[in-house]
Amino acid sequence: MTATVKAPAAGPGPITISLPPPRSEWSRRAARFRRNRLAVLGLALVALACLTALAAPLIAPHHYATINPGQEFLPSFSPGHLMGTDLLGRDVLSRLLFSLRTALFVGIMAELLSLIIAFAVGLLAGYKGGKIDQWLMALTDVMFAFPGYLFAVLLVAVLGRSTWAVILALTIASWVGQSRLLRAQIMRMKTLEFVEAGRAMGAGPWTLVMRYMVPGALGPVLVTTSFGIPANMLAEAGLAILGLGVAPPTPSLGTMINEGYRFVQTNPELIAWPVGVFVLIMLAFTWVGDGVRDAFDVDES
Amino acid sequence: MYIGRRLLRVVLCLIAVSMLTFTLLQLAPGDFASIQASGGGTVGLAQEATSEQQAGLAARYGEDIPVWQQYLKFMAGAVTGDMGPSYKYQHLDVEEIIAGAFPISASLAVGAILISVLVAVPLGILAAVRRKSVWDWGTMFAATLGHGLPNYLAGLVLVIVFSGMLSLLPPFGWDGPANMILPVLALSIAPIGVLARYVRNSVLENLREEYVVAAKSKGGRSRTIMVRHVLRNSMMPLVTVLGPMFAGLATGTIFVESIFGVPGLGRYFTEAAVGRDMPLLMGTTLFFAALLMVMNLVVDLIYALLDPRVRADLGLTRTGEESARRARDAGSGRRRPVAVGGAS
Amino acid sequence: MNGGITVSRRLFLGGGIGVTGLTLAGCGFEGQDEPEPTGADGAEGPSGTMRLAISSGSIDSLDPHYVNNVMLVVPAGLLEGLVLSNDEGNDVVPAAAESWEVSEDASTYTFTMRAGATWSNGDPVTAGDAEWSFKRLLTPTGAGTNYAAGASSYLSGLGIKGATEHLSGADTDWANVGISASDDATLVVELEAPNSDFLLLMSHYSMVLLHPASLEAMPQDWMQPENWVGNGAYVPQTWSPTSSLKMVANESYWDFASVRVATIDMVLGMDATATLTSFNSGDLDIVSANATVVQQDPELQEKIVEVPGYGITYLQRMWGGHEAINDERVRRALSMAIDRDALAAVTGGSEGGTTLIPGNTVPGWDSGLAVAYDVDGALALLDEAGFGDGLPDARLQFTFESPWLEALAEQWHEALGITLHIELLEGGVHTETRWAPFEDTSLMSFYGGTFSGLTTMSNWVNNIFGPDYVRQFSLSTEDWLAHQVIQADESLDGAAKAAALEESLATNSDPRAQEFAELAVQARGTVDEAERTQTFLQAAALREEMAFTIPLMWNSRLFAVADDVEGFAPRAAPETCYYKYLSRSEG
Amino acid sequence: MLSTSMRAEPSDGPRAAGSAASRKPVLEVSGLTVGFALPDGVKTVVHDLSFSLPHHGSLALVGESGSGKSVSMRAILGLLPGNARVQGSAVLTAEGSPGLDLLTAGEAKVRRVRGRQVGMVFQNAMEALNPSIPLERQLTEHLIWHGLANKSDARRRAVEALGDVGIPEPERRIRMYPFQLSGGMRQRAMIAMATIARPDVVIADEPTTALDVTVQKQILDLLVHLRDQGMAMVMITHDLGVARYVCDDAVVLRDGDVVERAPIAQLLRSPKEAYSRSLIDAALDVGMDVPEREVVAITDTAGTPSEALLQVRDLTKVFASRGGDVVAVDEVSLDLLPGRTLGVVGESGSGKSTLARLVLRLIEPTSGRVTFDGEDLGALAPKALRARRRGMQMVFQSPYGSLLPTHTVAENIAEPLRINKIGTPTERRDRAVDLLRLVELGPAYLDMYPRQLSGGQQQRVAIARALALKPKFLVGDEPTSALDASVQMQVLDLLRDLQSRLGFALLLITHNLAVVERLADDVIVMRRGQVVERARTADLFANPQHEYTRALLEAVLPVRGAVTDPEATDLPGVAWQRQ
Repeated sequence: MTATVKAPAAGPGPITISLPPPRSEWSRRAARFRRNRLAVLGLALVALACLTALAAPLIAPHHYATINPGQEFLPSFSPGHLMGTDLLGRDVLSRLLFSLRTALFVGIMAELLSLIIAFAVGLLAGYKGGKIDQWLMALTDVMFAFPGYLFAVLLVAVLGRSTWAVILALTIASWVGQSRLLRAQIMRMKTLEFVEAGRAMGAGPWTLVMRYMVPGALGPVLVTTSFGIPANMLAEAGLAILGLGVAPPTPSLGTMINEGYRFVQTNPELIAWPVGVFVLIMLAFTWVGDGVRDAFDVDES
Repeated sequence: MYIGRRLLRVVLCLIAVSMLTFTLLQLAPGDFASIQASGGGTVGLAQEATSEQQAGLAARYGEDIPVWQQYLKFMAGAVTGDMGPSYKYQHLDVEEIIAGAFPISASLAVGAILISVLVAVPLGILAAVRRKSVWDWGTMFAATLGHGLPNYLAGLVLVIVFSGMLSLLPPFGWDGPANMILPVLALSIAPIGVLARYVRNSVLENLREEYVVAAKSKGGRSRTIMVRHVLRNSMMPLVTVLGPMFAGLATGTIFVESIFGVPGLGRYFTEAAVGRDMPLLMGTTLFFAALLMVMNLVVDLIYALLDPRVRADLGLTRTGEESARRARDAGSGRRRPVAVGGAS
Repeated sequence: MNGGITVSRRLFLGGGIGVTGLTLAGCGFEGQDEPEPTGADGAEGPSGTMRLAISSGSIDSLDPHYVNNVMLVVPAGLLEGLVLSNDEGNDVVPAAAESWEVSEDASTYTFTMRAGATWSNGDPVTAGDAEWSFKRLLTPTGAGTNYAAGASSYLSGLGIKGATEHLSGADTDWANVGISASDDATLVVELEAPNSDFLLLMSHYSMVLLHPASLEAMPQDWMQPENWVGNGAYVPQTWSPTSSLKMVANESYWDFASVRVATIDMVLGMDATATLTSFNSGDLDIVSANATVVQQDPELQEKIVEVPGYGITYLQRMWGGHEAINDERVRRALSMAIDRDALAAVTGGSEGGTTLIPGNTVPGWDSGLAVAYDVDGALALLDEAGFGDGLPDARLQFTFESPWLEALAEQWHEALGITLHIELLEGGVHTETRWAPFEDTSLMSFYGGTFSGLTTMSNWVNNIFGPDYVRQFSLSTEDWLAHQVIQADESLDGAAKAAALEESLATNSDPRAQEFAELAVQARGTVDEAERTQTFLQAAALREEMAFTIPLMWNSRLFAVADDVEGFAPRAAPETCYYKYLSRSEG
Repeated sequence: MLSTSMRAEPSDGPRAAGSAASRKPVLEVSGLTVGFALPDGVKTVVHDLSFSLPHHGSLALVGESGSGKSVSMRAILGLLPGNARVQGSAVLTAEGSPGLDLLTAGEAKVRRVRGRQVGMVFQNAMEALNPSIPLERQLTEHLIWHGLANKSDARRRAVEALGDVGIPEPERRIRMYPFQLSGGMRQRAMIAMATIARPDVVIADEPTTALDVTVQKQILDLLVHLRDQGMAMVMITHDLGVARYVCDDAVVLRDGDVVERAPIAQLLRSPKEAYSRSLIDAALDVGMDVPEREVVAITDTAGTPSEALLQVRDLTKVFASRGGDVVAVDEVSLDLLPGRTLGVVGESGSGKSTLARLVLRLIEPTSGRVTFDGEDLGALAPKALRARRRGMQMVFQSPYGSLLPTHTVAENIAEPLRINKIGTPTERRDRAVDLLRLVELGPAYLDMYPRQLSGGQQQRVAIARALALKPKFLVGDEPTSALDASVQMQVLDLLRDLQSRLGFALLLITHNLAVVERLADDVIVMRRGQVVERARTADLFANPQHEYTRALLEAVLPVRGAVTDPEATDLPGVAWQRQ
């Protein structure tokens, strides 16, 4: 874009300058993200995983719970069962697809919920400061020191084994860290000039926080989020082993890994597939996280 | 002064944790006596306990007094170091269980942390120095892999290789130092992944600092600068990760404990939660919380030892001169990166 | 600290403890100073170590009056009762009692204690010790008997005079209970009626003898290994409740001469896959094995020892829920629509359980009792009951994941078109909710359970799913709630309450349940074997007909046993085998 | 290759010592071209730079930010990151040794040069000193690396060096960490670090930019002293006054290209290039001709307090801090009449910025009262206060930092309207166009993002935003101090121009006396939270009363006018003799 503008009166008369096209912060960040090839690969994998999970009912060759008597423990690459069957003769591929659905749902929902809590607590503590901050931080201290496992046990005890119980348990375990991060970010943002400028213009607390601070605090939060989702998936697998995971017949990566673990010596592919998928997703999210870090990195050389 | 205030906070926090635990325990369905009467939840029984028997059970487990009295009774015991016998392990007092099992868990944790640090720090540095090379990519790939692999699976693979195939190490038990090796290895795999990433990012961050250029402008070799300047500053934040990581490892190693038959604290805690063993659950929860907070305190103090600025911040330096100056210069100092991400 | 968790304390200087600035209190390894018994030559005394991993849980206690994994180890070697069961589990051999006499009317047993038998501290084992132990078991309250609830429930099967009344608090005078030590060597037990199973039941794990002096002196610490006084073939050496119990041969044991293995190392709560791995590498000698895993491993199959008839998996109708479940035809139809063999196949180590008595092992069982797999018949029954258009959905609460749950859901879905909602509840929640009326009236609700016990008819009719159990579950929801009110009524004294409860059951339960109860008691008292069996079967048939409890599978236990292990003769009892018979073959 | 010549008549002292040797260049750079390999190709930032630095010479690299002056010097020492692409030659000739081309010599050889033959002083000592290592080690480690001293020797020299740069109690200070020193002390320590090995050349990269003027003067005097001791010096600066004060010769850079090379006196007197001239013309000096401002909306120039738009009475702010409370603003009172400008001058820590924020009630005062337009601001509820704020706006120091980076120029300018719910989006955009014209920017910038604008343009946008609500009162907190010198004056003149047209009153916070002189009607001088002097602007410059004011005035380094020769520095223990 080229435009002729009148230069400042004090300057040496009108000059023609060429302006670069407007480029928003977000497109700059996107460009920086794109520059990290692994991040792009990771994002593609995550997108693929999400699509696959969404389309699971359409693309799964069998129903995940269909039991095929007499077809138990078929090896991988058997006709009709690409990844073989499990101890009930259920199609491993179909179960894996639905597991992905569960895992992503649990991972993302738990992260979202903990983000919501973290935003409420972090913003309130960071913005208000003072007594409110002290109380909220004391609360996070207590929650931080409280064993998350106990919460999981008691929650599952009260709510029964269900996807939502798992999500809640994971949320409770992870909101503390996010809250502290957000609080720190908000405290940092509070001293920035454009936030002060906002106040000077007469912006109310809501505008200040949501319009001025949150976008700036987003970078580190997004990074932890992209690491938090696979961490939640990992935690779900851990809960599943303790018998606190998602309830059957809903398959989850955790239960599949668990079940496969029992047959690791005799039918290793039963565990190899879910672990493989799990690690791949973990890698993908990690790469995305790195890319987000790059995208928000102001110290770009 | 500072430490005193922190300790006070720890105590208040512990009280809150204990109240929270106790309340949750009261709210949760099932109580120890009825679970026990039903055969510990594992064996079904033909008959429900008679009311006399239940009364006996209740009296035995101190559940015949009002709830708040139960709480105060336990807390009074906790303060005096006598938390009474566990419901489940009636021959052991809670403090005995902790005193017996914690050193075992802690020794595993110390071993695992040592190994992870010894492996992860060089890996992370290598990845940072050779940024965007095969080294970097490979290390980070392996780190993520290690982090993502369930540690019980890793444990089993270790057993199969070192005990089954090579017959080098005992697969289970707790009879001697040889028993430590496999669990420690299994426990260190995930932390290696976490720490390697952390070290890498921290080193990269420090390499971008102006003081590195300044040191180079004085004629330092890259390695000298790395060792004398960068590493020191990059390793400081590591301490903040290691503290909670130690607390986590020293308390939550249930899978590894059950694969290697290690009598650590994790399984007691799990059994207490499942069996609603109030004293044991309260005791272990409080212990975990205290350990975590004390570790955090220790971390802060170590940090202060390492970082003179924090030392001044905490008011641990002798003169008021610097503090006053700091107050004036507030804002001119660089900001510390916030520790990102959870450990275990 | 004393005991179990750490025996020897050695300051373990793990590198880095200094580095991190942590001072650990010291980290104890167990059994470092374990004396390796001498006498490699087997003829000269016990030698070597045998490692067992047959418990997936912890051993919380060594008190035999405690129902838990304790029953895996205490009767197997640490404490001995008056009699032991034989290898087949169908008769008894003398143990703490040298001999016994049965009265003419078969209702009085006079045991003579083994002369010269001593506790591990040298005290003689007396009839008084036995009486003291049984009294502890039967006293409903008090610190010493706090675990009675579990263990003593098996006692009603013994039919000892006054025992049930004493246990329920209806009668508090111990003199009215038919157990008395007439002198140090003689214990007399009087029964209410003849009981063919009596001696076999006396081999039950809760009937072992305790050492009164040490229990009284150390109410909490008596079971610490260093305080232990026992009369079994082994005494505990180190005990870490969640991970291991090591036992060494007891030199004071009366039959020490036949004990071959010096140390029994019971590994606890170890991960199942890791257990098998260690077994394969030769580090464990006897381990429990998962049937499904065994099926996949031909090599392992050759080392498997199976104990059939170990127990039963069943569905229990819960109170409340959709009223359809109160229709007997519906319950029977549901039962008929189950392909039990298929369930057993996916679960492994089981066979289809067609009755509430594990017919594959209980002598006298009759296939006439069996429920047939008959989907058409089930549909016809439903039609008859007015549910031809379809049944409401069902719900099943259980405590852990098992393949049969989903298989059952599939079967019902296919046969009857209903969805079975599986709810896995945490143990404590399950305990609290399974006997409470289920509130959602749109679902028929069941809970799943397993029972195990001696393979006698009497046990499976009188004791497991016994008269009170069946009568209680035949109560309507309202009557059950009323029954519980009586149960919880603190104003009633023991005797009055017992009477009121009996009244409640006798009048409100299903008439056939009442009939079942009467037949069961009658059968136990019948001396003639054929007639007795017939009466038991008659009672059992009534129980099956009502179908409040639906049998699913008869379970077995599988053990993988190393090739050189001898004397492992597992029975359908928790303790499985007696350690005193274990040995290692030469070469 | 054109070589800059020495000053015609060398003065006395060591500098004159060996004039024969001194003609030989110690550092000769030719054809230096530096680029960075970026994903979308190599971006050249320095193009064909050549100069020659004689022994004992001093050269200023002058240019605005982004002109490549710092990059070029780092390139010579091989201090750039791995993606830098450097061409040309930079021959270093130490006395009595053959020349070494630093760009081709290889890392091992260049490393031996760094710190020993060439020392470098960085802009921000806080960043360039390792925060967690005591001064002693940082000062001496390269002596040991280069084998110039053993440990105890090094310690002695470190103490000496600290003394030499004028740090009192060097024995004690040497054990301190960088953060424990004041900014000026840190910069001195850094100079000591760069010169302890007695290098032939010192490269000083904006060594005083981050410092207060009085401290700047001291540091520059120290550098001059070093120069006089015979150290050749390359000084990177954007400030012609600084260059003039310290250096003999200058190279003017613009966007990586050399614009002009000349002895600095000559450059300032008669620049050959238009760009050089514009730089010189744009430089702010005390005592310049100030264009007349047409003062509107003031009827009574004498002004009585009762008519003041803004009344501040006994305003005090105490910050709690470990190690005691800090009184940032100490009972300050002032009056500002409508349409007038009050300058507040002070160095960092004087409390002037806190005062600005207190006046707008962005922070709560500890005590005291602010009355705006007859209303006590302290008594207002938050909502009412926000409404009041329409009439009072602020222009911040950092033009980029005060704009919303994620919003366009139009959105930023319309932000106050949006916040105060004035107008429809279209109306607001139209208003943004008007405002943009007002600050002499065209509508073409409307959809740009702040990052895409130059600093001057950003500040214009910030001013436009501040004017959006037609405030009666504007606070300018160092509104030009973050700008390149060339645009500083433009922005100031714009402000003055706008003030005469719109009639707002201006509270101008600045550390720069020239800025005050150009804009303010009245001035107050603040020091450590207190007002030490208040006067009509003209009076203050003509006849400063307070010694602090005088010190401030003396620290000014003019670009124009008579050359005040650097003071003969009188430092303790100075006994530097070239070996």
